[in-house]
Amino acid sequence: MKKIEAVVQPHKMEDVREALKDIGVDGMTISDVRGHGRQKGHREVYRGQEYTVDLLPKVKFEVVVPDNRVEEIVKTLGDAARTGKLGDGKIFISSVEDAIRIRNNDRGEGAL
Amino acid sequence: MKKIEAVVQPHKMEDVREALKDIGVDGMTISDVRGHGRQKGHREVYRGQEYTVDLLPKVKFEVVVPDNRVEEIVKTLGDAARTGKLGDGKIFISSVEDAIRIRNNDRGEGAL
Amino acid sequence: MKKIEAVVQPHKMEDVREALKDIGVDGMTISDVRGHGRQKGHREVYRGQEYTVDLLPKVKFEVVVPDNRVEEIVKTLGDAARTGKLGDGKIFISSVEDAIRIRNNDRGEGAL
Amino acid sequence: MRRTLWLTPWLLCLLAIPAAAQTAPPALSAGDNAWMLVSAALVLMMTGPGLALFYGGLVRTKNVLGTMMQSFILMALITLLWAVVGYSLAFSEGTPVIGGLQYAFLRGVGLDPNADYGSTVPHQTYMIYQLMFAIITPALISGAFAERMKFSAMALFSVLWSLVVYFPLAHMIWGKGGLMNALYLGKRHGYPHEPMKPHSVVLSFIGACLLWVGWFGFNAGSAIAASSLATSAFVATHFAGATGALGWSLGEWFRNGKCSALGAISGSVAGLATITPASGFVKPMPALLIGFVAGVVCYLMVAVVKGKFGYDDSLDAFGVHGIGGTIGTLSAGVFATNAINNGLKEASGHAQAMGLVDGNPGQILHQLAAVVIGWVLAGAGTWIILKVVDQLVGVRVGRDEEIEGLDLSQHGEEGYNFEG
Amino acid sequence: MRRTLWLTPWLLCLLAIPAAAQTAPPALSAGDNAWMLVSAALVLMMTGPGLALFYGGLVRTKNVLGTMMQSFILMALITLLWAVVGYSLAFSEGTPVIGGLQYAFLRGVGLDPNADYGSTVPHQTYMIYQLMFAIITPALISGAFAERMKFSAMALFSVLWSLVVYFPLAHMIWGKGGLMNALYLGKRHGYPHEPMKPHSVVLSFIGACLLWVGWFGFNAGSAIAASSLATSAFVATHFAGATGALGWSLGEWFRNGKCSALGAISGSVAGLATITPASGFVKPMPALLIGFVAGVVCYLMVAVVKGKFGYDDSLDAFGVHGIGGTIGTLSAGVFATNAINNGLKEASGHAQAMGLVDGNPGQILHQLAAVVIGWVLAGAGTWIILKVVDQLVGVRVGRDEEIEGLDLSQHGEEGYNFEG
Amino acid sequence: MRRTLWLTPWLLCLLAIPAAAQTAPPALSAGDNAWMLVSAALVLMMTGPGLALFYGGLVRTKNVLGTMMQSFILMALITLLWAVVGYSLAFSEGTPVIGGLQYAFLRGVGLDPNADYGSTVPHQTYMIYQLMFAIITPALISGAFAERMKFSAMALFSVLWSLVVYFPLAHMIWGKGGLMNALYLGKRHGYPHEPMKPHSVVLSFIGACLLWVGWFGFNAGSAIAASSLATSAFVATHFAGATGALGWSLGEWFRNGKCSALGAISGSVAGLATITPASGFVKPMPALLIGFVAGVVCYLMVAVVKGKFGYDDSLDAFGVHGIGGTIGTLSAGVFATNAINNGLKEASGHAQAMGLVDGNPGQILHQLAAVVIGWVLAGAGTWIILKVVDQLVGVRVGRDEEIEGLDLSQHGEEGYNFEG
Ligand SMILES: Nc1ncnc2c1ncn2[C@@H]1O[C@H](COP(=O)(O)OP(=O)(O)O)[C@@H](O)[C@H]1O
Ligand SMILES: Nc1ncnc2c1ncn2[C@@H]1O[C@H](COP(=O)(O)OP(=O)(O)O)[C@@H](O)[C@H]1O
Ligand SMILES: Nc1ncnc2c1ncn2[C@@H]1O[C@H](COP(=O)(O)OP(=O)(O)O)[C@@H](O)[C@H]1O
Repeated sequence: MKKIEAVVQPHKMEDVREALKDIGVDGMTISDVRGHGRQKGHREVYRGQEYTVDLLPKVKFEVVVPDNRVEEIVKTLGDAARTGKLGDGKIFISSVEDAIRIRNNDRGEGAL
Repeated sequence: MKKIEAVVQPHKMEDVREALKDIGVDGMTISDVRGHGRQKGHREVYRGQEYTVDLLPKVKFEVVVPDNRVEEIVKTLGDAARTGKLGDGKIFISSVEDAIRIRNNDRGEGAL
Repeated sequence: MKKIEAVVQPHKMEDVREALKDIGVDGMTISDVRGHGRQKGHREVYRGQEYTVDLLPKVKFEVVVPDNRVEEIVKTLGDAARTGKLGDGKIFISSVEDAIRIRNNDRGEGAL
Repeated sequence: MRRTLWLTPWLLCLLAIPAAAQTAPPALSAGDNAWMLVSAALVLMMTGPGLALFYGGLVRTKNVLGTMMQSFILMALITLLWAVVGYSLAFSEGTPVIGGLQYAFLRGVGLDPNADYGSTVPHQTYMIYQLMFAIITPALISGAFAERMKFSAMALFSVLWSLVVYFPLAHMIWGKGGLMNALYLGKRHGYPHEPMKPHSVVLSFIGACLLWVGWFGFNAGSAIAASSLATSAFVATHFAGATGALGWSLGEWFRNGKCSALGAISGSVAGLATITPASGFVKPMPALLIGFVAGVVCYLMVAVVKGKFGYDDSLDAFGVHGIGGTIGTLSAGVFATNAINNGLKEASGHAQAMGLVDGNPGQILHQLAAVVIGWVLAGAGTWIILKVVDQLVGVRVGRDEEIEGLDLSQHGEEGYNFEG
Repeated sequence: MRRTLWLTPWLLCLLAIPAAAQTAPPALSAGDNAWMLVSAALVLMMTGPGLALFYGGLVRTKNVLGTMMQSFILMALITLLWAVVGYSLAFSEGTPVIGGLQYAFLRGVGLDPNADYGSTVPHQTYMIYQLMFAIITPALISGAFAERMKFSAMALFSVLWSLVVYFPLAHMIWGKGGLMNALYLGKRHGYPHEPMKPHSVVLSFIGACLLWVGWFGFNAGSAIAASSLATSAFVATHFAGATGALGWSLGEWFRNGKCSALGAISGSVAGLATITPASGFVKPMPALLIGFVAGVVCYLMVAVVKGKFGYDDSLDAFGVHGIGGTIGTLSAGVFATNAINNGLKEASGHAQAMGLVDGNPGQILHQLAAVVIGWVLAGAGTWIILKVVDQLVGVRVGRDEEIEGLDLSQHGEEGYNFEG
Repeated sequence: MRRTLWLTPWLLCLLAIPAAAQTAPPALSAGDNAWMLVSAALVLMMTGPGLALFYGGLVRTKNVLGTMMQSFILMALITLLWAVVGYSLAFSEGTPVIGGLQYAFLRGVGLDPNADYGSTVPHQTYMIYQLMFAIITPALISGAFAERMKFSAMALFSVLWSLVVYFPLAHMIWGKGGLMNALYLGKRHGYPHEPMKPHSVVLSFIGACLLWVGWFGFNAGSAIAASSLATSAFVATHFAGATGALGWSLGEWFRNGKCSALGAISGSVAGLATITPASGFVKPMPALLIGFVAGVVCYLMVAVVKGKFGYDDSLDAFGVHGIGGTIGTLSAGVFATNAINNGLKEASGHAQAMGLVDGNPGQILHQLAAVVIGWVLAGAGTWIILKVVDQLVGVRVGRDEEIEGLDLSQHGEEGYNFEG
């Protein structure tokens, strides 16, 4: 089992979800994060006090999938999230040892 | 060392925390996430515009624990979070290589 | 590739970011979490109803880095986040198998 | 029975007094009408956004709209009811128990002043001003069943309650339905085990401030003129709001070593609710005292007594409004003075002695009787109506709906979508 | 043409009537002036915070300040414009089409009452009260271009629109610019595909309540006196707001099985907007009816018709205010009665028959004509001005700026920084 | 010294003038009383929720309740103080420096009009109206010590400051305590290094709008009658608020290429604060000018000068209110005219020339003297009181408490619990 973590632009969230749904990936967990990288931040000014905001809002997808679907999902996810501009985000792949479905104690790939 | 990640129903958060406390698991990190899976979403209507909301609020627990406590904790956590209905959530187990307590630079299992 | 996850005090966030920037670590993802550990919580009272709040606000940094920079980064991060009091937080290190830059499909360490 | 007492609400309402003699022939005063229209607007503002925010901030995020909606729908429903029969039932000549249908559909409620209903303002001004009271009373009660009552049941309950309890008894029953509701509905799922912190004390704060401002219309408007009596009620209102906040805050200080924003605003609302039956009858210094006592006592009710008895008066509608109204009615018996309000005359033509301070200790008994009768009638009426509504539509949402929250389960929407 | 109709806005404005005879010599009435100052304050409160919150809550988080700012900047800009030429263009004697420059820089707009502009209040009271109307009208329209218009373009548009459309036509054109803007600007990026839920129905709720309260100043203030006519307009306003909420809620109930807080507040605003041209002319019961019809029809417009046609009237400025104003103008033709408003006299000295209920069916046609002319003028004027503004500064923000949100791209700030 | 100037606050207060002759015998006017009660309510609304929200939105999430509580507790504390001795010290006949104890516990402050305190409204109306001013003045100052002052110290400071500085000097000292507090307390932990963005410009926006609306009561109410002078002050107030917003926005536009919502609302508050000492004395066009200058100058103070000097006036109480009040007092010396306010008569019976525009250049010097004396007294008094309070309870919270936030450390509660 692998965990695919993808940090994407917030306005791409809808597209990514639909792309994943289209290839039958249904289980996922999403959170609101802020990211920093090559993408330039912006300036905010409050009563003359300037702030350079370089932590930009991003959405993080976490999808745990069987090993054999990783490449397909990474490709689909990347394609849906891509705009070609700085800040499109990253995908990280790591290993997961076990999964449990709380409802019925199913374990392993069957629990995904 | 293992990291136990559990996505549970928000209203079960209190129960899970107490169950973990009862078996002596004190260190944990919690975040608010939204999840998608088999559980059906709900419909919201704003001025006649319908939205099918299938990202539902969940709470994610992250607990890093020594290898030998994994099974006990997974069981306790699962039992506390279970309602038996779709959407109860998942537990994922993965490997952590090292842990550092920032305060005093302790490392390894002693840092948990 | 390793993922360094650090849970730190919110008011140390700025310091940590600058410390990381100073050693050239630019890519990172940050989220608002709540943590529980040895640090004592506080009491809140609403209309005579007492709540012991022991989930305290923390900030989580996630930084994926090449293997050879792990120790340096852990040290820098820890030093910047340290106040010496309970609740300073933890750093966890785990393994990441691959990274993809969504923008251009770069993979591996080059994608960080 | 004349139902047109121009007196400040609730006080002395059991005295069988003739309507205060208003000798000047009715003639519109622009100043009085201006004040009464403003007062009507202020009292509406108490319900929405005032009370809606005060209550809305106290509940959990998932119930914020459901809670505010309870106030808002009453602004609509009770208005319709009032136009059709409510005003007539409450204010037209009828039997001693309830008014007649003379004013049904507002027939005969015109634009000329009518000496029985404020001799210097259009009759309709009086009607619309009284409507705003009819709206806020059930809205206050709704605090007792927050976070767990069906929307349909709440609407039905409020309509029946207005028809059966409020319109006949009008001003005697402030906040007294609250306890019954809390008892009947039972505790919220998870109470008191799970944390149910107010999701936004900030919202409650805005609401409380607007309540305070609106309360000037409520009490000072009850003079139905921009008269010196209005000024007196205005001063008493403000003073009691202020010392109510201080009383509650001091209570917290003693018990917790800290005083909270939620405590201060709750105390001010307690002070305001408490002075209401007495304002327009008492001098400024007693108002300071009444407010302070209200703040301390309501704090103890909510922080100590409620915990002991363990009922779940979610937003303390009873602890703050019911108790406050009771304290106020009793203290009016002590402090009411004809130096402020000389509307009642003796046969000799002298202003009648009013409260204890005027040398009329018996008034305290009258007020006590008013309290008891008010409690009994309101309590019984409320309980019966709840039974009926429960049979008809069921009062309480299901367990899953309660966990999901009223906003989604009852209204299909959410209060906040920040991540949008 | 006299431009000083003291009539409630919009109604009958195409009738070539002489200014209502005001026989008493002008003399300041403290009561009337008090009421008019309060009304002016209430109407300002409608725009800010009322409308700003109502609209601000409906947009996504990233646009909340940009949306509220559209209302706020008009409070500033239109005020300046009004002082310099606006009041003069709208209210001084001029050609039949537009006023003159007699009152430019408010020369001659003094502190004495002027029979043409409220015979019992200072001329400046009249001027400042009318200004508050001039502010809220373009603010209402701004709902149609929320979430995608440049701030500079919006400011320029509003100035030109006020000069060319509002000041000359004054009260005929409520909400009618909305549709043009929505069509001209095109859809928001991602509409209707991406979810664009209101980021805070709570804010909208506060806004709607303050709109309701403020609307009393808007309609009842239009009597320019704390008279019985003011009371009548106050009652009609409140009644229509209430039944508007009920109408919309019933509509939702039938279609969705649930009624929502957003629906109830939208319905009340629809009811209030609709009664506006008719308040001060109709009795309470017709007001109940008009409000109800408004609630139902505006609901259908927004929930059914808009979806069918697919234009993106982001905040339903057109669906609620444009449609509401139209229904109201027509129903005034039906229900206006000289029992409420006898300002117009026949040669014989009798009060002139007004609407259908007075036996004057022709009035409906007049009102229809008013509606059509209003639509045509406002529509054409709006379209032309949009073209001009588009040439000068471009009306729409770039795609990236739209995605980033108006708050950051136009104003360099964010509405909320909770994590700070 | 007569302390009963009915003049608009602050202006001309150093002139040793006799109370304006009010020849008509005192008699209650319903219109005037209505207006004054409304004005009192509006001024209370300025403090809560107005100012509380304006300031509350500007601080970080963890301090929102602590900041709003500073305003709210003053609504309670100062009211008590006022009833006991405050009104007497400020307004009864005493020595030239301070009033006597004649009105302590409001003895003799009755319901009949008193020619010295508004000859057409109850004396208590005057008393309660002036109280609302006494509340908001220390509340404004609290902006300077936001996010780091102990709650107990803040309460004690405000009480002492009211007794020693405000009650004696009453209207001279608006906002002038701010700078001292900022200097005495020192910078917030982390300032200016860490980001301290306003946690909710949305809240501040609501607050600013309510301030604007409430300010009509503040300035136009100062006429103590619904007179044409009230209208004049109302117009000046609105105009200056509008151009203040424009001035600040233009400043931002030039320096940043963008204008912000926070800037626009700050500018309007600057304009309103600035016109305050001059409203009721100046014509509409000068009011436009004064507001504009205020917007530009306050913007430069806050955005440029503050940065240069590096003091931490957290919420710009000094930069906006102190500077604004100063500009306003001076411009009153230029633009005050007896065409607006002819309350002062020469021996000949002619209205006395007032500002420069009346041909009285000397008035500017008087106003300058007023400013200087006001600054010196307020500055010195504030500093001394801070020293005393610091000795008694310590003014500043500990470092850890500051990091944790005032809400938790001082009040044991949190502003928002969305995840509940
Ligand atoms: N090394 C990293 N570890 C964790 N998150 C990262 C890392 N690098 C980038 N990110 C995340 O990816 C987002 C996009 O990265 P950025 O460098 O701005 O654009 P791009 O990936 O197109 O070069 C960042 O905002 C951050 O959330
Ligand atoms: N493959 C997955 N990867 C990550 N998170 C998942 C995955 N599947 C489910 N989840 C999380 O678990 C939650 C519950 O899953 P769901 O399928 O609705 O219920 P159940 O686990 O009872 O079948 C989801 O809302 C989501 O947050
Ligand atoms: N075993 C754990 N797993 C996950 N997170 C942990 C664990 N232990 C501690 N944490 C996180 O680290 C934070 C600080 O831990 P705490 O025990 O309070 O202080 P310290 O690390 O200084 O002993 C906690 O609030 C929590 O967010």
